[in-house]
Amino acid sequence: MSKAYLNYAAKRLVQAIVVILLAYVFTFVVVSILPGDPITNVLNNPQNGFTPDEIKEIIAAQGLDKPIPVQLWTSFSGFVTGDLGLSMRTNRPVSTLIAEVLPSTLVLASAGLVVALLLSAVIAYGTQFLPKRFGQGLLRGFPSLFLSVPNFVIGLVLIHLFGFQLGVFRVIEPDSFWATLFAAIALGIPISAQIAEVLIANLDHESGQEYAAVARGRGLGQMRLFAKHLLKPSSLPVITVIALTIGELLGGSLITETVFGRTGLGSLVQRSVSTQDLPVLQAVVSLAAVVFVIVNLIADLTYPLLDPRVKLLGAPERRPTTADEGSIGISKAVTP
Amino acid sequence: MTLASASSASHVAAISRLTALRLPPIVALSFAIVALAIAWSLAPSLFTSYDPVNGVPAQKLLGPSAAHWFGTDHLGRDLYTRVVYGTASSVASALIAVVIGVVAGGLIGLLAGFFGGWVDTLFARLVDVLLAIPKFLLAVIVVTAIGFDTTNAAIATGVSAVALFARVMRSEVIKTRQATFVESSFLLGGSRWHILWRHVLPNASRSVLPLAVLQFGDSILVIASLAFLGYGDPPPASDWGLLISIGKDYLKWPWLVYAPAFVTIATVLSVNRISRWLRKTD
Amino acid sequence: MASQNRLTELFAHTDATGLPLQRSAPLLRVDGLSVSYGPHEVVSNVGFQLGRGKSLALIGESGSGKSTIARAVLRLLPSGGRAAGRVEFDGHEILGLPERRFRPLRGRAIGFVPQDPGNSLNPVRTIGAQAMEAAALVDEPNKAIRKALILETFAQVGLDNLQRVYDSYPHQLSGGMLQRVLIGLAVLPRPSLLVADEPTSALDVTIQKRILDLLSKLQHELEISLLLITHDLAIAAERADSLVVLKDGVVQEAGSTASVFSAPSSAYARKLHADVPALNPDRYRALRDPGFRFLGTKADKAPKIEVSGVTKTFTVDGKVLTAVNEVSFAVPAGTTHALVGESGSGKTTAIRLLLGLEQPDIGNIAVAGEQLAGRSPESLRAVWRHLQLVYQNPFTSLDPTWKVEQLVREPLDRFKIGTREERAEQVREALANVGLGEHLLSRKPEALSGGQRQRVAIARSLVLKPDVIVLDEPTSALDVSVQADIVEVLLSLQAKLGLTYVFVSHDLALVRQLAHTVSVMQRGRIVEHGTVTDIFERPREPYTRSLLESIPSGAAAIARAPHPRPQWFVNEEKIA
Amino acid sequence: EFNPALSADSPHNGGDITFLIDSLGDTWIPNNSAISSFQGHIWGHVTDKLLYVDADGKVSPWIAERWEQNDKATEFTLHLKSGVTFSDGTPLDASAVVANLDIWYAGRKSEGINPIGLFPKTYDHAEAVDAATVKVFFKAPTLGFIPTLGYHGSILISPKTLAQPAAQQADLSKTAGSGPYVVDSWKEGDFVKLVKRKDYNWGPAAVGHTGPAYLDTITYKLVSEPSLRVAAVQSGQADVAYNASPQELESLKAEGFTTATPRYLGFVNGWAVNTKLAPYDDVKVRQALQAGINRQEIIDTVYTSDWKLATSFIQSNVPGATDQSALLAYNPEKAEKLLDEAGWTKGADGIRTKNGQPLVLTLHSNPYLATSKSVDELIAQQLGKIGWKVAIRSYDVVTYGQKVKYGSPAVPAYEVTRSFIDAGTVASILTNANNGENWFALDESDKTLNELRDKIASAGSIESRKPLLDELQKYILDQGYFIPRTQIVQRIYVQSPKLKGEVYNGVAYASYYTATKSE
Ligand SMILES: Nc1ncnc2c1ncn2[C@@H]1O[C@H](COP(=O)(O)OP(=O)(O)OP(=O)(O)O)[C@@H](O)[C@H]1O
Ligand SMILES: Nc1ncnc2c1ncn2[C@@H]1O[C@H](COP(=O)(O)OP(=O)(O)OP(=O)(O)O)[C@@H](O)[C@H]1O
Ligand SMILES: [Mg+2]
Ligand SMILES: [Mg+2]
Repeated sequence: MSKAYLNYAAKRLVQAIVVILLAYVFTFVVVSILPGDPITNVLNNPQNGFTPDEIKEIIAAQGLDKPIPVQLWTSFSGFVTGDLGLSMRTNRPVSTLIAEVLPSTLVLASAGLVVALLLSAVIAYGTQFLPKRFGQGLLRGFPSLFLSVPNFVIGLVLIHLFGFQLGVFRVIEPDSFWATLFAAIALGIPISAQIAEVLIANLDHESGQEYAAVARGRGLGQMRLFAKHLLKPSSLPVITVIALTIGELLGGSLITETVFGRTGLGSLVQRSVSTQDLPVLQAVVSLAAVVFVIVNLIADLTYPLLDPRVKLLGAPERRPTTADEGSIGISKAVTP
Repeated sequence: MTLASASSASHVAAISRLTALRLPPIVALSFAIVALAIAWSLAPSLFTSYDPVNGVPAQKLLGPSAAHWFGTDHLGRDLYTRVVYGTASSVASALIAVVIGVVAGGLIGLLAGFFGGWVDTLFARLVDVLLAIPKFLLAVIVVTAIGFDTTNAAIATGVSAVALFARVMRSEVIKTRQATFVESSFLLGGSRWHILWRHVLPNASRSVLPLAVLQFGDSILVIASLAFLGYGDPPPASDWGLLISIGKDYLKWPWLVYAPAFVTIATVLSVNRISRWLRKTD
Repeated sequence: MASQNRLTELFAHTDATGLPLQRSAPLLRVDGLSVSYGPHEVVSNVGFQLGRGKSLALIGESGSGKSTIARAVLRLLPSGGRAAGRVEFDGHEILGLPERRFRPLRGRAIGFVPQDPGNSLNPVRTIGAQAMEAAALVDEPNKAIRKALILETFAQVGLDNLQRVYDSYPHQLSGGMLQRVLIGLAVLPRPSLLVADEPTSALDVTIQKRILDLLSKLQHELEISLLLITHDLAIAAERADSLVVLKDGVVQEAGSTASVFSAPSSAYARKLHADVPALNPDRYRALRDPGFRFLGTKADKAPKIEVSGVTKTFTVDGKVLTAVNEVSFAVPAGTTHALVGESGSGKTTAIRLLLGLEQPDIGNIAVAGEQLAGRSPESLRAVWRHLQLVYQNPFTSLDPTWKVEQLVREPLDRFKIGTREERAEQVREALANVGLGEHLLSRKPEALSGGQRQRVAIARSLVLKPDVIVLDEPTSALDVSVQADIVEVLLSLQAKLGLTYVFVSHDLALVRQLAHTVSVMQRGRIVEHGTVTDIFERPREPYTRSLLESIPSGAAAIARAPHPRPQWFVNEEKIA
Repeated sequence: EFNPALSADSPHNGGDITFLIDSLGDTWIPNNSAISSFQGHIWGHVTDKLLYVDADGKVSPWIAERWEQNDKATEFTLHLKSGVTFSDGTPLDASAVVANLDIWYAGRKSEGINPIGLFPKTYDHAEAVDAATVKVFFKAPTLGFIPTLGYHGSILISPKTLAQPAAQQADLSKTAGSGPYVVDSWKEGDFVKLVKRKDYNWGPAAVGHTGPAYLDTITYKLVSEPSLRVAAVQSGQADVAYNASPQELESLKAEGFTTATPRYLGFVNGWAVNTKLAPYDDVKVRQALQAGINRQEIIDTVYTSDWKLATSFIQSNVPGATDQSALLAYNPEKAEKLLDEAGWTKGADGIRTKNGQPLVLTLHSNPYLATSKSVDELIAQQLGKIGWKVAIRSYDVVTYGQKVKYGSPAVPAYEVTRSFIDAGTVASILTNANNGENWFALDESDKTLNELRDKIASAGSIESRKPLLDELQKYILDQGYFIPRTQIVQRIYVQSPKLKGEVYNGVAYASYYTATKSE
């Protein structure tokens, strides 16, 4: 590994840590804008019959009457030392709550990613082999269709069709294999659309490149051309896209888990949002940011190793001369 | 005679203009659907004679028919009417989201890309933070912080799109800033601001337009998802996402879900098509 | 004839009917070929023949359909392209052949050398992996032997360091090396026909000559027929036995190189001939020569531009690179000074220093007596009023969102010159000066041709009425005929307005046509300078000499002048 | 060997049921969660109470076999059943009861353990006289103490559990009660699985069974979509769906499923009107509101025939409730007339105005009642016809808690859903005297109401209190202080026909202690 690469890696690592810490502060500030918290709320409900003095006393005991910066500091220093605090809503350690639900979300998210990858591969590579007129056009239409269907609608349809009509899975056992599979399909479909779109664009781009024609001029058939020449360069940029969709997987699980009745990070967020359980929200958002940042860090660090063309970020800009013109810059269609 | 020929001439001109645009039939259909959605939101009363809020309780939960295209809901209201009247808020909120995303994100990207240095570093970290938080989670948190209603959901959706636009704008600006024509304008006496507003902004914005259109479709979905989770306006508002969300409680009467879902899908699909077409023709 | 035997084999197992060999027939025979992309026919009824072991050049301006014909012959037309007519290869019609039966011919019988080496190899695979594909076309089961064959071929095309090349990725090699690799891959399976589509237009002059020499050598050694595509008449004349001149997809003239070259019969071919600078060194003599009188007056007047001892270094990846090294030159008012040199020799950097776009590490630059070093951007603006730049690439130097009128008026607006009406008047005048009509005022650059764009760019610099215009390869992105127009405009403006030019180019033939004085640059240094006559007629440095020798002159064609009747077939009736 | 449990006519033993519920609430700290309408289901099976209150409000012995009080109602003596143990083995004796009473009253606020808000604030202390006798002392007369012991907040928890810090108490599996079931496993936001306690032998006599429960396990599983809960029961994947949508009940019944719509003891669903806020300071406007609502249409449209028309502002099953239907009849003509008299004239757009101000009613849908929004929408239509402009706001639980309060200037009508045990406590809530909640923002201004309140408080017996209560109900409804909508069914159960024998208590919770499931 070159020194330039290590330099680059170190720089990216520092950046990643800064982003995670900032994300923590950002969430705190956003969530603290609203005056209110689960404890005060319960107390204020007249049905519970607390007197104003009692309410004040309880709130003070929780440290909720302290100024926001003080609360932020307490919470932030906890976070840095790995202490996520107690959930205001359930009074249990946030780390326990997250540990309880994380496996389920991880299973769902990874299954969703697998579904998305399979689906996008089938669609994108199908566009290269199906007959021009009919099948291709249809396949090419899939990504935009997938992107246009609200993902809760997909979920509702799947549950009704496969859960109730066909009885493939039991709705009240959302963690069973089949239920997880269908949830993963609901989660994966919109994501597959994004990946497939990039993949198709890349395949089109690459097969239109001069080198593809030259390789065919060397006597390569369609299949070999695809397998040997087009597959790798068109799939490599997808790594970046996949890394970016990690966030979507986590965000999408919010809805998918609600629709499928799964208990996971998403439903934890839902419950915490509706009660403004600040410590839990903080932890989940920070966790999401950590995951996102790490995955993207890995993608950024491996990409230069896989793709020989990439120039490392942060290398000084050089003005190209005519000798460079037509040389290979990486200008891939990485649509957001 | 002359009149007829004049009008047919203009007709021919119109057609030739259309063919000059080379509008594929799918795109034309998409424009038609979007136009219909806009018409629904501007003048809903032209498209239906029913009342969106007051129904006939005795006629609740009727299936689709000639009288009620999309059937009726649990309070005996015509669902088609509710969809039509819900368009304005669905479309307007998506628009708010896009405007927030484009203006805030665009400005951040423009300044970061153009000035570079610490301005860039500062904005880049902010954008990184926004990017690192899953978009939908961010929208949920923001809407929690500012309160649950459709406008706030739109604002939250916009905020969650800021990073995207900032990033695209920044990279476009950097690309444009290094373009030869920018240096050329500099040599011809252009000041920094002149170059920023007259050269960099218009050029960098070109790729932002199709993205904004795409984001419009996406915002409809995100806002619908927020409404679905109950973070939007309450009934009797009839935002599309809300309608689907209410409909899911009455799954015995599936049109309550499928009709608004269909309208949402058709609109978003059309918007996506248009964006794709814009990208291609650019 | 080894390659002939292989051809027979190829057809034997692709063509079940086993047609008898037509030894007498030409190797390639194109007849009535038309190609259209969608509704647009871009090649119409083209015909020509290429004999075994012979070479034929297709020439014509950009967009005339040369590549399209090559692609049609290789059956590699991009999607949407349809070909009609007959293409016979070795006596067999190949246009209508099913892809399955045609494919074995590609590479094995017909090799292809593309135009742009940078984009013609898969960037994410090593050269070796891609070479193996070509080697697979040779009937050789042993992988080690196949690799040896590859390395041998690499040596044959003049590459060094064979194993390194084999293991490299394309971006790790220079354009010239890549083009050698591509030629090697094309000849490795010993095809009987090589189609080379502008194999050198992306390369430096010096490398261009080496590549063309290599092609000629291989053609003779391996008895390959060569279909060479080029827009440069001089190259065609030097390298091909016969020529086909195309314009807008239609054959204008065809015949043996010598006859077409020395006595072009069609107007278009004549213009093509006239526009090649190398063939017409004195074309603009009348416009240029008056400028020489300023050279003598050096003693009385300070030069308009004076660059003395300027050095500029860049630090890239920790390495210090001296782009410009102790460069000095002076340009008297009203004359043209040319900076020539191979790519990367520091020409562009030198003029950026001159314009104040970069600051020199050491040295002084004076324009009209004013020092540039250490000036603020504000005071540089004042200098720029009198000192303007025309860029190499008119496709990137004009803002695509602006209209011509705005583009040309921009400098007036910026420097706040004149009233609205005056500005409009000056815009029209500037456009008229470069020979553009007012109907273009409301167009955007994308609606203009390359030549028109470059004229707009020149008008833009002219509108401020500067004394000095710096031109960085202003025509290298353009066709020869368009180049000739632009050069004419520049020279007549100089004659009319007494402008001073600093002209950067790597095309020495062009420099010879228009410059008064020349500096030859190599690796950041000026190795030789003098008047244009001195440099071109009495070069002192070997480097200058090698540059001069690289200029294609069509000399070979002239040598072959009394040529027997063309033995190839032309659609005579199509040549109006 | 003869086993009575296997004999033909004894109830079927064994079986597992799954109960689908829309939420499992927040914290499980017993004190903080005891009155949550979701967690109440679990506490009802895991814990016992000192007294039992049935669906008709009748109080009967449970862990306390007998009780006495002094004349001033400041000292109470409870006599406990013996042999009762918590599931951690600790005996449920007098000291355990004292520990519970103490923590109900005071909580441990600094640790985040709240007091039970509704426990009498007059509590002084309690003493264990002996293992089976507890004496409770109050600083002032506290008539409500005994009914409070049957209230769903007053669950008995092992003193060992109570001694634990809050974070431990929040882990449900670490909590020990004395109920017929114990927690087998649970996951936050997902499920709670209960298994029966084989040695349980102290059920309330009022339910007709005191031994161990019949069903082996009960699993409370969170499924947040109502339609999914019902569909799961329909397809046999679960046994009980909680809070189904009323629309579906008819067809479910037709399909043979058991539906239950028990009513709790408490106020009906309706509005407490803010009389400080114009125009609701005008009795005529309030009366118009009372007459302008078509309550039958609400039941026909939003609900089913299982819902009952409101006959007063308290549910008709509460002892002491009287029938005031005449005051609640739908009479739009009367309403229009009243509004005309009050100076509200109808404009061209059908909306009434006075001095240029439109007649506006802003409703805040109650987030705890799923059907509340639909009822609001329907009422908006009804009132719209007589010239009211009705705006509907709906907030999530959190925002609702912050923004919507009795007497707040933005809230002309506060939607009540509220249970109580004894009608005698009602009157004191209504005004602001003695820590009252001042529902109608009247303060002390309504002499009639104050007089009735005081008389009810000082009434010596149920009999003498009855006519006073009747008068109170008539007065409040006639004044339009309270606008009833329907009798409230806050808990709707859809149940597989195989499951039988469940019992609903005074707060409408289903107890499966007595239930059996056939194969
Ligand atoms: N894929 C395509 N689709 C449509 N039109 C095309 C396509 N490729 C080329 N053309 C058009 O066909 C004509 C001939 O193009 P071609 O590339 O053969 O010209 P050329 O002589 O090789 O030019 P150059 O010297 O610039 O390479 C041009 O007008 C070009 O615009
Ligand atoms: N801004 C820069 N940073 C680093 N290196 C540079 C920079 N500008 C030029 N160089 C390097 O300086 C050298 C001279 O470049 P320059 O562009 O002046 O050459 P040129 O003679 O104009 O070549 P061409 O004919 O290809 O345009 C090259 O090696 C180039 O890579
Ligand atoms: Mg070409
Ligand atoms: Mg240069």
